[in-house]
Amino acid sequence: MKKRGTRFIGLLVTMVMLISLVAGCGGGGNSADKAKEIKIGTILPLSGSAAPLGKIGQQARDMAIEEINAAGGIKSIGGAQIKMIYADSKGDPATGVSEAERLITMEQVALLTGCYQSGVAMPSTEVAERYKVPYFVDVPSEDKITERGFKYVFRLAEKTSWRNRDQTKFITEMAKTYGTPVKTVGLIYENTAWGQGAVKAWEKYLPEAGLEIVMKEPYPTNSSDLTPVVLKAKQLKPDIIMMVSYVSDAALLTKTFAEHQVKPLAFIGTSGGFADPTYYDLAGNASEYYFDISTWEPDVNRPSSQDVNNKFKEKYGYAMNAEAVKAYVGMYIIADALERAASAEPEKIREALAATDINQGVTQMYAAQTKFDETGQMINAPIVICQYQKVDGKMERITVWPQEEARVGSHIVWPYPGAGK
Amino acid sequence: MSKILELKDLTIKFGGLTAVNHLNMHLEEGEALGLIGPNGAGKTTAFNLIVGVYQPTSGKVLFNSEDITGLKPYQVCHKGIGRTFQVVKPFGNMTVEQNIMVGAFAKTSSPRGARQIASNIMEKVGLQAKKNVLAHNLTIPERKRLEMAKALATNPQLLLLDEVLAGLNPTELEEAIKLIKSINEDGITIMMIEHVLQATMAICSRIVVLDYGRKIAEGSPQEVTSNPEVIKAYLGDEYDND
Amino acid sequence: MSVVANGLSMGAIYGLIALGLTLIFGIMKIINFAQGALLMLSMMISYWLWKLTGLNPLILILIVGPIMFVVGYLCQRFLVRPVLDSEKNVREPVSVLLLTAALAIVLENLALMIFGADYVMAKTSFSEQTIALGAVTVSAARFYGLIIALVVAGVFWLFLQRTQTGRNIRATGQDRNAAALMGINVPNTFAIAFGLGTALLAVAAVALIPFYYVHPSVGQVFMTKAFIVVVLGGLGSVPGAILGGILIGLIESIGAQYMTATLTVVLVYAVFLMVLFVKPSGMFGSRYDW
Amino acid sequence: MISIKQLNSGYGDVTVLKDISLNIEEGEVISIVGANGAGKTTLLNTISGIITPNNGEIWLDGYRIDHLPPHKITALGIVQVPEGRRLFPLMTVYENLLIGASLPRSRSKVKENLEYVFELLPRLAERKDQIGRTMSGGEQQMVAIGRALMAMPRLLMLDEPSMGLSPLLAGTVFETIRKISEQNITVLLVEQNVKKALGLSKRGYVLENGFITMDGPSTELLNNPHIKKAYLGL
Amino acid sequence: MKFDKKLLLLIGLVVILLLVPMMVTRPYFLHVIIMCLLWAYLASSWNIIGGFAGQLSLGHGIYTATGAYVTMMLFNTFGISPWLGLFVGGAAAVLISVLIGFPTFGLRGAYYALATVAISEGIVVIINSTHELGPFSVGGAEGLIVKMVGDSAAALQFSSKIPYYYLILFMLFLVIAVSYWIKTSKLGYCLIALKEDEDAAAAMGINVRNNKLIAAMISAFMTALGGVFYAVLIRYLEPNAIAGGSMSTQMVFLSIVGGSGTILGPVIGGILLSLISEVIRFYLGGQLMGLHLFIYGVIVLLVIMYQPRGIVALLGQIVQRFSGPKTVEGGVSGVKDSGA
Repeated sequence: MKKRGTRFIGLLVTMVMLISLVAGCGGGGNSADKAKEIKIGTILPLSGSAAPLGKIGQQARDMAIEEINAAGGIKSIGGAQIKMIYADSKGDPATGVSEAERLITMEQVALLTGCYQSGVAMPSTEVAERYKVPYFVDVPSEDKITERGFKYVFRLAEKTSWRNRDQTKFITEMAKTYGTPVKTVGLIYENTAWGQGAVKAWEKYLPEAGLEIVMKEPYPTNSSDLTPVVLKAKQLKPDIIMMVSYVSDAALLTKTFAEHQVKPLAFIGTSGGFADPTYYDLAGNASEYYFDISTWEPDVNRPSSQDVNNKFKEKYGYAMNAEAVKAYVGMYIIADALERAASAEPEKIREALAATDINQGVTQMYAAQTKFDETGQMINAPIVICQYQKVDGKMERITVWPQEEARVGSHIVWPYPGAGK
Repeated sequence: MSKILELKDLTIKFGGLTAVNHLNMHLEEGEALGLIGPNGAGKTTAFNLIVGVYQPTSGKVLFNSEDITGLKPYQVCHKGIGRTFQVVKPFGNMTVEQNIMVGAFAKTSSPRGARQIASNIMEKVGLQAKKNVLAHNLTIPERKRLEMAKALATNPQLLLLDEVLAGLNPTELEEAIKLIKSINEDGITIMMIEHVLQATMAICSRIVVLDYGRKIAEGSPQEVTSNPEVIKAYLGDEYDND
Repeated sequence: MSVVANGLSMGAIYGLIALGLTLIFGIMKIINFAQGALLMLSMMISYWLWKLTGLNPLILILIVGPIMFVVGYLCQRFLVRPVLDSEKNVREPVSVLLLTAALAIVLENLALMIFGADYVMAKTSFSEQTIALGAVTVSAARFYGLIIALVVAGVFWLFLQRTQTGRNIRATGQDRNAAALMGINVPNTFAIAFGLGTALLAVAAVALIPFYYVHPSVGQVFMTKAFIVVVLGGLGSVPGAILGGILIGLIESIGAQYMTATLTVVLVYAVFLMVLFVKPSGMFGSRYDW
Repeated sequence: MISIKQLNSGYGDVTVLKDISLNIEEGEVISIVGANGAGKTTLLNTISGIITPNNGEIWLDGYRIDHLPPHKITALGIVQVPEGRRLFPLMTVYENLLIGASLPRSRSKVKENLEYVFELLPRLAERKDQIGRTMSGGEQQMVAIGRALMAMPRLLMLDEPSMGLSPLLAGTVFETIRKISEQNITVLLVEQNVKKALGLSKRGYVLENGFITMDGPSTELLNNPHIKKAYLGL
Repeated sequence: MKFDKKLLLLIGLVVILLLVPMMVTRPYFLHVIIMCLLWAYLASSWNIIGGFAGQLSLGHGIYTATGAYVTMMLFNTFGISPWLGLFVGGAAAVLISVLIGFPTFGLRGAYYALATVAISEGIVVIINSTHELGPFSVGGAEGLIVKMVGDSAAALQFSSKIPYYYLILFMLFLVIAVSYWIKTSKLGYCLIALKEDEDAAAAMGINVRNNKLIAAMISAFMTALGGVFYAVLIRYLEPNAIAGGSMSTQMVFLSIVGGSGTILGPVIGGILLSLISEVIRFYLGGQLMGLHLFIYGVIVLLVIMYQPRGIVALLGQIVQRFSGPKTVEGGVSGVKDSGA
């Protein structure tokens, strides 16, 4: 009995020590240079399976912030410098929430941004809403993020369903242009929030366009083998195969389709894995003539696009991807809002963000006009379709659609060579 | 007196080996019976058949005229049969008192009641001084006592003792014999497997001898020890050479 | 038919991964949760060696195998053994199980720190070739994988049956005290078994890298499957591991033709549970093993 | 050859053997008799190194061998045939025998040793490819002894070799042991069959409750009234 | 006198714990403390079956998920307050524990562990693929969003962290009380006995399977409550996060590192380890990828290697050293009743 008492003291002392440890170390950092510094909290998956995507997002943001700061910071706040504070979500919702709490209450950031995964964005935006701190969602595309009536959430990315809408549009247009009637579609998607969201949208748009879904095949993420799925597609022979995959599965699917000589009219990816810079490394020549949907491409025919991408390449050794562009452009939109808010107060920033209307400058590389509707959703977030083609024997991702944003001198290869045989 | 336990034609085969072979025997209420035989004769297997660890290939076990064949060990325990293990199985990380309380919970659900029962039993078997010692710190004779105490705590009508006397020195042996006798005098029927013949004879009024799973002799200690077949089984072919 | 061919080739690789697991379990009665992480490590090392030297992956086996043997040997010697010793009298050494799970976390994150999180794949000369066997097309890499798996499993089985070291390993698994009394150095045999179980992963890794990507969490992809294979085949049984692997490969492959690929995962678990409840010793395990 | 001094040994915190001292001369047959639980097996396991003694010393030819791991002790020529045979149940007779020959010393002489074992125990030659666990108790005992012989012991320790065997088979086992002892192999025999054991050995020790309570020439022990009463049922 | 001291200490501890929200004003810290207490709570709930009864369940994520999903589906669809829903969620978890327990408790050791892994992984896949269940929206892989109603005690939604703190603190006291009750009651004796030796326990009249089932049911119910708390705190259920392997293994790690089978071990393990991991992530999260998890793994490794009985045993030794020989009494080994 006595022992139990003493043990309680031990426990107590340790607990108090540890609590004060956290409290002590956390509180120390945020006193100096406050006037000249605006903190932006960024939540990214810096560990776990999505870590590489978090990393490229971080680099794009760093590059933008360096530029903004070098150009004199936020002039309306006396040239205040922007300071990025990165937090690791591990891709886990609960960690995302706890990091949002920390960034807002401890670091007292003026604004939150980031996330990558919709699964983390959903609960962490809710935290921001509760604290009335603006949350600039640059990449996550889950429809619901801006459909919850939140006031402090702004999204730069397109909604997931928009991509599927435009994919459908693309298919019908191609069918007409090239005289290849399309009747059936096969859907292959990872069994995640993203995949299931895409299917919902497809099920809405594809039948509307008179297309029949003959195959609906979810598979577990990071599969060890996707041959069974491919063989099923081979048997059902849909005219078009549409896919939602992260990079590992995207590459596996592509290679396996080639192995088994599956040849529909077209393979269409839905960004993600198909847009990953390592996709081609993994999939090799099998990726030729695959279509992918995207919001930005290095060759996209938009102002500033080439310059920024070249700069990024020089700095980090590889090209940007659409997510990186959104992250990069997002920083400029935030800077613009800060400039107009002339304050680091969250409420002022929110108002400024809501009033955003940019139609010049570096954001052109993403969209001609940047403007948010009353739900905080970017209006007319851009969508392009590109195709893997060989140029001078080297595989490239070529923007082919819509016409006006396509790479100059490019052409579409439709249908997939050998289709229908 | 009535038959408290009856084994009818009990047989069990493991693969090709018939460990207990058409065993017929019974116990009178209140008696103390010894089960002897060479190593591997099937004594412990017979115990395991009675308490339900094994299901017999054929045959029946009757306890108070009720067929208990096929019951699970815990059910057999609740019917009123307690047993000890040849290789003692104390709950090593529990104290002596807690070990005995586990048995006592077979008859009561209140910790207080169980503690009371445990206390009585510790007194009976002489383990009060070790009440708070963890079982794995006990000496061998103490473990044997604990083993009996645990079985007693379940308040059995019939107690099966599997070599509880092995490895005791003469003084300890005498005390243990006294203890078993007094348990028997308390009205608990006893069936014991034992190698120490002199002890078996001191306690038991009747002895059954097993060899190769079969009963080869039965009777008073004197009858059994003078039975030539028993001597042969026990002492090997020495008998022939003598 | 393609479905079956694919099930076979993938299943053989599962079997190869499970082989090490079953060996370690069979000998030491330890479930090694770090098996997946060690596979990842093997794949990383194989990939980088391939990348730096451009050697044929098959030759890599001769280099990576010994490296992984040493890794496994050291793991057992300096991590597992001390814990095992301190739990000598515990029937089910739970701490060791957790130790291996913690080791998996450490290894995965170590790899993340050293190699980064990128997905990589070795594109060898045969990576994109296919082999046509009648109407059936199989990718060359997978076909070689199947061959390697079967050959290695066969060689390994012969090793266990015919060599003194192999027999010593089996004997130690069946009765470690009796083995010690026969002059077998039991701790050393444990370490060798752990080393071999790990070295087998190197073979699986080399077979995998031409057609499967490598990244720090790749071990998790195969981990649970390896467990299932091991139990299906019978813990501790070499032929069981290979046949169990092939069975899983076939279930996945054939099952996916009748249901979604996601549900085949559930099917695999269901089959696993059924075997576990009906015959816990697995298809080839002996009840004397456990 | 072997000398044990003031040995205390046991499992965990429990001391089973208390202050054991004994000597074994080269070429002798010694038996250790005692009731179940007296500590006989513990004594063999301590000599074999399976159990590390709490204190005390074990010497072999002037080398201290307590605290050596079991495989090193076996390598020095002390080989135990464990209680209950303990064959490798999933291996054939032949494989079991080969395991016995896993020491470097005996590996080079596998052939001769196999010949010797098969000559001594012809039954094993017939049953070469049978799986251990499918054999009868007597055959298993033969395999266990043969397996130990493959390790070329200088000291062979047998733990209850007649346990569970019919008198006829037990007789065969004892006869085998006698033959082995004629090969200049020292034998340490632990038995419950006191009469048989003492009949075979020259000297014996009586182990009771962890202590050696008596020792002396076998004939003397056999005639000792205490032994007669306690162990021979007379 | 001694008793007074102990009582005083206990009261002091409770008062300090009750005052924490006054001392810790930053919501982030409070949030971290809440998460630590939640982990302590979950580890303690696991401990009832995993520690006391020694059944290594690696699939307890099923129960957090069941509690959270059932309660929140009832709330989202019918507006049933989580206060009522939690009983339904708990009951559902109990039902599942029985369904799992019946076939699996015949299995021993490693097989049982593997069976729980397979069952829970299978269930994660099923949740991921289920969008609707009768009138309820499950959300599949997209997860279940808890309907927002603003500050409402009935819906357990607060904008302040303080109510959550008191709620989880109460739950932690509850699980400690339940653990204490189990440990000192017939059930506890039976569980520890069957953990030590199933055969001996059965011979003493213990129905091994039923006792395991009861422990599993209590453990499942308590774990499900933890899931409900997670749901109202995070307000978003992502199948992999609430039901997946990391949820399941985390409970086991915390409990064993703390000292499984004791009452306070899992509490201490849960608080200390999640605090440490939070601190590591706080300092190192944004730096070298994987470093913080690496360090976390190393800590767990070291504890398992050098303090296999858990931190609680270590604390016990330290306390004993400081408080001198007076605690060594009656030959009872110091570690025996650690945390009892």
